[in-house]
Amino acid sequence: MAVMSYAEAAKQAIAEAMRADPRVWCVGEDLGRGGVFKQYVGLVEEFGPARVSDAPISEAAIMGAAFGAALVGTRPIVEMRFADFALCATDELVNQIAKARYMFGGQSRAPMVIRKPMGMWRSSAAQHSQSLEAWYAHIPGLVVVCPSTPQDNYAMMKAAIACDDPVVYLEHKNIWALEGEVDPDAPGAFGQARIRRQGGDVTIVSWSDCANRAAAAAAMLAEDGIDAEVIDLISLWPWDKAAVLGSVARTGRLLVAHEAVAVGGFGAEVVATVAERAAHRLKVPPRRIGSPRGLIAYAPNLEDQMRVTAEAIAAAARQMMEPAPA
Amino acid sequence: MAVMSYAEAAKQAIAEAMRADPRVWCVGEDLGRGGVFKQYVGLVEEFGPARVSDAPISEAAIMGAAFGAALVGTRPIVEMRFADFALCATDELVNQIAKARYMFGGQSRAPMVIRKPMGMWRSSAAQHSQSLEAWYAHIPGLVVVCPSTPQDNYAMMKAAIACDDPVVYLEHKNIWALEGEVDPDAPGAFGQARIRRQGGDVTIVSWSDCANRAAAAAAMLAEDGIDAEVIDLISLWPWDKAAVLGSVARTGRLLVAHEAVAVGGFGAEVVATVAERAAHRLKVPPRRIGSPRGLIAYAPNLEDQMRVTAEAIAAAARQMMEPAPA
Amino acid sequence: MGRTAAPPGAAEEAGIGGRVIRRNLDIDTGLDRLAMMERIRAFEAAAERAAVDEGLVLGAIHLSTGQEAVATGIIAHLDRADYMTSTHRGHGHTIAKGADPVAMMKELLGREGGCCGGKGGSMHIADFGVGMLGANGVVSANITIAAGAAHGVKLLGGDQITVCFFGDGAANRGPFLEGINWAGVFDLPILFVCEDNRYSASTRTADMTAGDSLADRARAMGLTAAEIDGNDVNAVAEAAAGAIGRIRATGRPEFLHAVTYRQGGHTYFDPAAYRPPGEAARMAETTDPIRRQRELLADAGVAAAQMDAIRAEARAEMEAALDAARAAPWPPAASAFADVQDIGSPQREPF
Amino acid sequence: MGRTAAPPGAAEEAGIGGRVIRRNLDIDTGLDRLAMMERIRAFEAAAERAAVDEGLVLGAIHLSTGQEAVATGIIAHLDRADYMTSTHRGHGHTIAKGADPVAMMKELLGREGGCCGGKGGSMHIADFGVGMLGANGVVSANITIAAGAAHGVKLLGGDQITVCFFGDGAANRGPFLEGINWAGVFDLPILFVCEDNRYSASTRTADMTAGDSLADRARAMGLTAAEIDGNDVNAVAEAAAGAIGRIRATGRPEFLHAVTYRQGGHTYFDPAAYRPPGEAARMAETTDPIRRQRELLADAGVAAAQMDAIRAEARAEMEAALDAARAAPWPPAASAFADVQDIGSPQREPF
Ligand SMILES: Cc1ncc(C[n+]2csc(CCOP(=O)(O)OP(=O)(O)O)c2C)c(N)n1
Ligand SMILES: Cc1ncc(C[n+]2csc(CCOP(=O)(O)OP(=O)(O)O)c2C)c(N)n1
Ligand SMILES: [Mg+2]
Ligand SMILES: [Mg+2]
Repeated sequence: MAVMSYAEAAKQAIAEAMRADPRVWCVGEDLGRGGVFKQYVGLVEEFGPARVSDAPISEAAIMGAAFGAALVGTRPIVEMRFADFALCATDELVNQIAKARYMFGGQSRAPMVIRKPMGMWRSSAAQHSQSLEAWYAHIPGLVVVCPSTPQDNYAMMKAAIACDDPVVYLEHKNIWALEGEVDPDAPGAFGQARIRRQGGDVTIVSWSDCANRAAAAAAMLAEDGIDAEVIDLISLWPWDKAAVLGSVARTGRLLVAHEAVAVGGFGAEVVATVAERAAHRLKVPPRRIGSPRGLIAYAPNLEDQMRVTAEAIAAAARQMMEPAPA
Repeated sequence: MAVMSYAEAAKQAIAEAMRADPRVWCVGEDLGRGGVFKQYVGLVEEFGPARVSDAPISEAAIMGAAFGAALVGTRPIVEMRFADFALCATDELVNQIAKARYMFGGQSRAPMVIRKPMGMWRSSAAQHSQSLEAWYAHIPGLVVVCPSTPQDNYAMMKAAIACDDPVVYLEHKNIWALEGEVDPDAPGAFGQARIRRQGGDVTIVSWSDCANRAAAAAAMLAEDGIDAEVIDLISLWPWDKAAVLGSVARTGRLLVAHEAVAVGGFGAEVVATVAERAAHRLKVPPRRIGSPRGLIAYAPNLEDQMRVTAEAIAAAARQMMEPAPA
Repeated sequence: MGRTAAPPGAAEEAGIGGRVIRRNLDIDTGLDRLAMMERIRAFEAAAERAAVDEGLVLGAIHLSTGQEAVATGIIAHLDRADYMTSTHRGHGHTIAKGADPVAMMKELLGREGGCCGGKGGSMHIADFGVGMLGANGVVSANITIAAGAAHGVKLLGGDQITVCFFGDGAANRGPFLEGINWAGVFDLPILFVCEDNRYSASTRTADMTAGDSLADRARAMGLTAAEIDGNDVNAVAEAAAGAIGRIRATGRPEFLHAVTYRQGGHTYFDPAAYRPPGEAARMAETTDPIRRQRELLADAGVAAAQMDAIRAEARAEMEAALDAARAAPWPPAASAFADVQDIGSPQREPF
Repeated sequence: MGRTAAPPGAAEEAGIGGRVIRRNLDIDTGLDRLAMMERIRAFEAAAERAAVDEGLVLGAIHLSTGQEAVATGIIAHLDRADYMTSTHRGHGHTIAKGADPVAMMKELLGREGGCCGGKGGSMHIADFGVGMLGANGVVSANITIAAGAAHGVKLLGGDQITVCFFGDGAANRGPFLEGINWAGVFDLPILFVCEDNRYSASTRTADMTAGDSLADRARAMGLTAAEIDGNDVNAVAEAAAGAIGRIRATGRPEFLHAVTYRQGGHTYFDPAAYRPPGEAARMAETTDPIRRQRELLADAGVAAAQMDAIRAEARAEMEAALDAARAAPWPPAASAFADVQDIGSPQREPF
C-alpha cells in the first residue's frame, strides 16, 4: 500500500482510468499547467492537451460542452476549480445534465465526474469557501460524493469515473496535502459509509474534511472515557442509512457534524431520517452541528467563528452524554 | 375586503409600492405585455416601460443588472419567469446578491424582490416544474417567502418590497387564479406562520400551494374525527419555529408536507429542528411527505406519481393517529 | 436523377414572371423540399388541433409554422449519423432529421411509444437514433451542449458534424458567447444556425438586442458567418451546402443567420395580439416558405395538382400519426421512476 | 495651469530621441499620472512584502504590477460620484478612484478599520464612499452589475457614469455578452474597459479566445470601441477622455480594450514559470508604464530627482499604510454575524 496525498490519490485514479479507457478526458481552466491546486500535474504530459484540456473561463460552457461530449460517447471529468464558481453552471448541471436521461426517456446517459473543490481554506472569504453539498443531494439524477481521505479519494474517483450517472464530486480543498495509505484494490462503493471508529456511546455522522475532525473529536472523547462511533458517509446520495440506523440503534445518540450551514444542510436529512425511522432508539434528542447561517469572513478571527472544529464536535457529544437535568 | 386572485394580489401590492416609492421598478422578459403569466398586466400602462421593463432573455443579466441598480439606490423587483430559469442566474443570486452586504462590510444593501414562479403545473415536465425553496433557505443573506393565498401574496409582497434584504419570492404557478379575500391592512410579517386551522391531534406544517392541500387534508381528516392543526409557514427563512414547536407540544404529532423532493427538502429542517428541541413532546415519530427523489415527467399519469396530494397528506396523518402495533 | 427545369450548370439566376428562380433547380429536389416542409406543417397543424380541439396535448407546444424552410434546407445536407440539438420549437428539426412522426406525436400526447417514453413532451423531444440530441426547455442551453457534441466527435475521431439550431432571443444569453467561443477555440465541426423568427415570446427581439447583426457577433469570434433568407428553402439549402461542405472539409465552425417569421403565437394558446396589426397576414402572404416554394415550382412547370397531392399525403401521414397517438395508452406507471439514475435510483430509494 | 513641455495646441506628435511624445504634454498632468502609478505600485509592493515576508496577508492577493496605466489613465476622468466596478485584481482601480490606502491595507490584513471591516479582503475590496462598488471574486460577474449600476443611475435621473473594469479572460464568460448587450439595449452611460494583461491565471488568454478582437465583440453589439496601448498612461487617458466625454454627453455605452502586461504571477505566490523564458524581463523592459512615463517626462525636461521624490513619497505613504494596518486589531468578534441580513439575521437566529 502506497502512502499518498489526497490530491495525488485522485490523480492516480484518473490516470489509471485514462490509461484504461480512451473515452475518459479532463477539461477545465489551467489544467495544462496542472490545475489551480496542482491536482492534475503531469497528466497533460502523459495524455496530451486534447485529453487534459484547458478551457476558457466559461464554467457554463465547460459544463455544457462536457455534457454534449458525454452524450456522444466520451466520459468527461469536469473541473470547476472552486465549488463556488460551479454556480455559474447551475442550469447546465441541474436542468440539463441531471435531467437529460429521464427527459429523453432513457435514450441518453451523462457519464460525467464533476469535480468541485469545496470548503473553507484560510481567508478565502465568502465567494471561495462554500459547502453546498446539500443542494446536490436534493437534485434527482445526481450522485454526490464527499471523500475525506486519500483512500476514499482514490477509490471513489475510480468508481465515479466508472459510473454512468453524473457524479458531483466534492473534494475538500483544505486537505489536498493530507497523506494516507491507499489500497488500490479496495473498491469504492456509493452509499457505503466508512466506520472511522467503532464505539457504543454516541454516533457521530460526518463527511468531507469534517469527518476528519469528527475522528479527532472521537479521540478526544476517548480520553474522557466516551466511546464514540464515527461514521463517514463518503457519499450523500445515495447515503448509508443502514449504517447510521444500525449505529444509532446501538448508541441511542446521534450527532451529525458538517462544515456547511446547518440550516437546510444535509445534517437535517440525516437527523430527520433517524427521527422518522428510529425515534424510539434515541436516548437523547439528536443533534446537528454545522455553520451558523452567516457568511464566511476574510479576517481569521471572524472566519473561525464559522468553523466546526473537533473541539466543538467533542463538546457537543459530551453534552449528549450528560444525564438529563432533573 | 376585496376578493382577488393570487396573481392580482401581488400585482396590487406592487402597484401600491410603485406609487408610493419611485425607486421601485420591475424587470423581466415580456413584462411590457403583462408577463408570461399575465401577473403584470396593466402595470406598464400605469408606470411606463422604464419602470416595468422588458428584458432580453438574459437571466444572468436581469439578476446582475438589477443588483447593480439596487447598489446605487433603486429597489428592483426581478421576474425570473420560472424558478427553473433562475438557475441561469445562480452566481448572481448566491455569490453576489446574498453576500455583497457582508463582503463589503455593510457598505451596501441589496433591497430586491426576486420572483421565481415555482412548482408543478400540468405537463410542464422536468425543466419547468421544480420546487427548490430548500436551496435558498440554506443560503445566508437571503430571505425566502412561499405564499399560498391571495392574502399572503399581497401582504408578503408588500413586506418584501419594503425589506432591505434580498427576498427570494417563490409564487406557486398553479394557483395564479386562486381567489380569496385580501385585507390590505393586515401586514405581512416574515417568520410568522399562519395557523390555517387549529387542531389538537396532529400538526401539519406546509407552505406554498401544498399548504392549500394540507388545509384540504385537514378538512378530510375532520370528517374522520381527526383534528389537525395546519401551519402555513409562509416564509422559510426566517421560519416560525415557535409556532411549530408550540403546536407540536400540544398535538405530539408532526407531519411536514411539501411539493419539493423530500430528500434534502426543507421538511428535513423542520423535522430535525423539532427532533432536536422537542423530541420528548412527540407521541409518534415525526413524518415528512414530499416528492420521491425522481424527476417530473410530462405524461400526466407519471407526473401524478410525484405529487403530494391532499389525500396523501390525510393518509399520512391518519397513519400517525393509529395506535402503535403491539 | 430526376427532371430538371433547365439544363444543369453553375448556379445562375434569371427573372421569370417577376420572381427569381434558379436556372438549375432540380425539380425533384424542389419537390422533396416542398414535401418536407408540408410534412412539418402538417405535423404541427395536427398537433395544434389535438391541443386546441381535443385537449390531448397537455403541455405547451411551440409551433414553427412559417419557419419550415430553415429546418428543411439545413438538414437536407445532414446524414443520419450527424448530430443536432434543437430548442423548445423543435418539431420541424426533428422531423427533418428523420425521426418517426408517430413516435413524436405520441410524445406530444404523453403516451407509451413516444420517442421519450412520454416523459419529455414537445419541449424535450429527442431521437438519438437519428442523431437528434434533444430539444431544450431552456433557451440557449443547447448551444454549449452542441459545441460539446462536436468536441466529443473530435476527441473520438468521428466524422459526424453537429448542427445547433437556436432562436434570435437565444443570442442574448451567455451560452451563445460561451458556446461559439468554445467551438472557435477548439476548432470544432459545427454549424450554428440562428433561426430568427423576429420574436422572443411576446417581445420583438430587435428591441432587446444591441447591434445590428448576430452574424457579426459570430464573426467577432472568428467564425465564417452569413445572413440568409430563411423563408427561401433553396437559398437556405444552398448556403447550408456551402457551409456544411466546408465544415466537413476543414472541421471548422460556421454560423448562419436565417431570417424567417413566426406566423403564429409563441405557444399554440398565444393569440399574439402584441404584433402590429396586419403584420401576420402580410408576412404569411409574402414570406411563407411553402407558398414560395409552390410558386417557384409552378413557374418551373410543376402542376398544382402534383403539389396538392404532396400536401394531402403529408396531411394523411400526420393524421395517421395523430390517430396512432390518440389510440396509444399512457406510459406504464412503473416507468415513472425508471431512467433517473443507476446509483441511488428512485426505483430502489425514492426517499 | 502648470508648465507645459511645448506650447499648447492640437495634439501633435513628434519623434524625440527615438520616442514619440505629445507636444502638448502638460507636465503637471504627466507627473500626476506618474504619482498615481507609483502609489498603486507602492501599495501593491508593500502588500506583497507583507504577504511574503511577514505572512500578514492571509488570502490570495492579485497584483496589477505593470498594469497601473489603465487604472490611472481611465479613472483620471472620473468624478468621485461616478461609479466603478472592479475585479479580483482591483487595488489599482480602488486607489485611483480615491479610496484610502490605509483602510485598504487594513482590509488586506483583515483588520478592524479595513474598508470592508476585514470581511472581504483583497478580492472584495470596495469603497462605496468613492463610488467603488466592489471588486469581485467571480470573473466577469461585475460586468452585469456595472451595467445595472448605470441602469439604476438612468432610472434615478442621476448624471454619474459607470466604469467597468474586467480582464481579458472575463470576455469569454456569458456576463460579458449579457452585460454589454444590456448596456446597448437600455442605452446606458457606461464605459467597459477590458484590461488585457494577456493571461488568465496560468493560461495565455489568446489560446482560449476565438477571434482576433474583443473590441469587435463589443462592436457587434453596437458599441463604439477602440483598442489602445494600455501601457501608455497618456494614450489611455486620451482615449478615456474621448470616450467618457461622449458618454457624459450622449449617455451611450462605449468599450475600450487596453492591452497591457501582467508583470508578476497570477497571485503573489505564483512564480508564473509557464511564461516563455525571458518574456517577463523583456516586457518589464519595454512596456512598463512607469518606466515609460518617467522616460517621457525626462525627455520633456523633468529631473530624475523630482521623479524619484515622487516614488519615495508613494513608498513612504504605503509603508505608513502598512504600519497602520499591522498595528490595527482584528475586527471585533461580534461583527462576524453583523451585516448578513436584517430579517432572520444570524445575530438573532444563527440556526
Ligand atoms: C433561460 C430561459 N429563459 C426564458 C425562457 C422562456 N422562453 C421560452 S421560449 C422563449 C422565447 C425564445 O425566443 P427565441 O430564442 O427567439 O426562440 P423562438 O421562441 O422565437 O423560437 C422564452 C423567453 C426559457 N425557456 N429559458
Ligand atoms: C467564474 C470564475 N472562474 C474562475 C475563476 C478563477 N480565476 C480567478 S482570476 C482568473 C483569471 C482571470 O483572468 P482575467 O479575466 O484575464 O483577469 P486577470 O487575472 O488577468 O486580471 C481565474 C480563472 C474565478 N474567480 N471566477
Ligand atoms: Mg425567436
Ligand atoms: Mg488577464
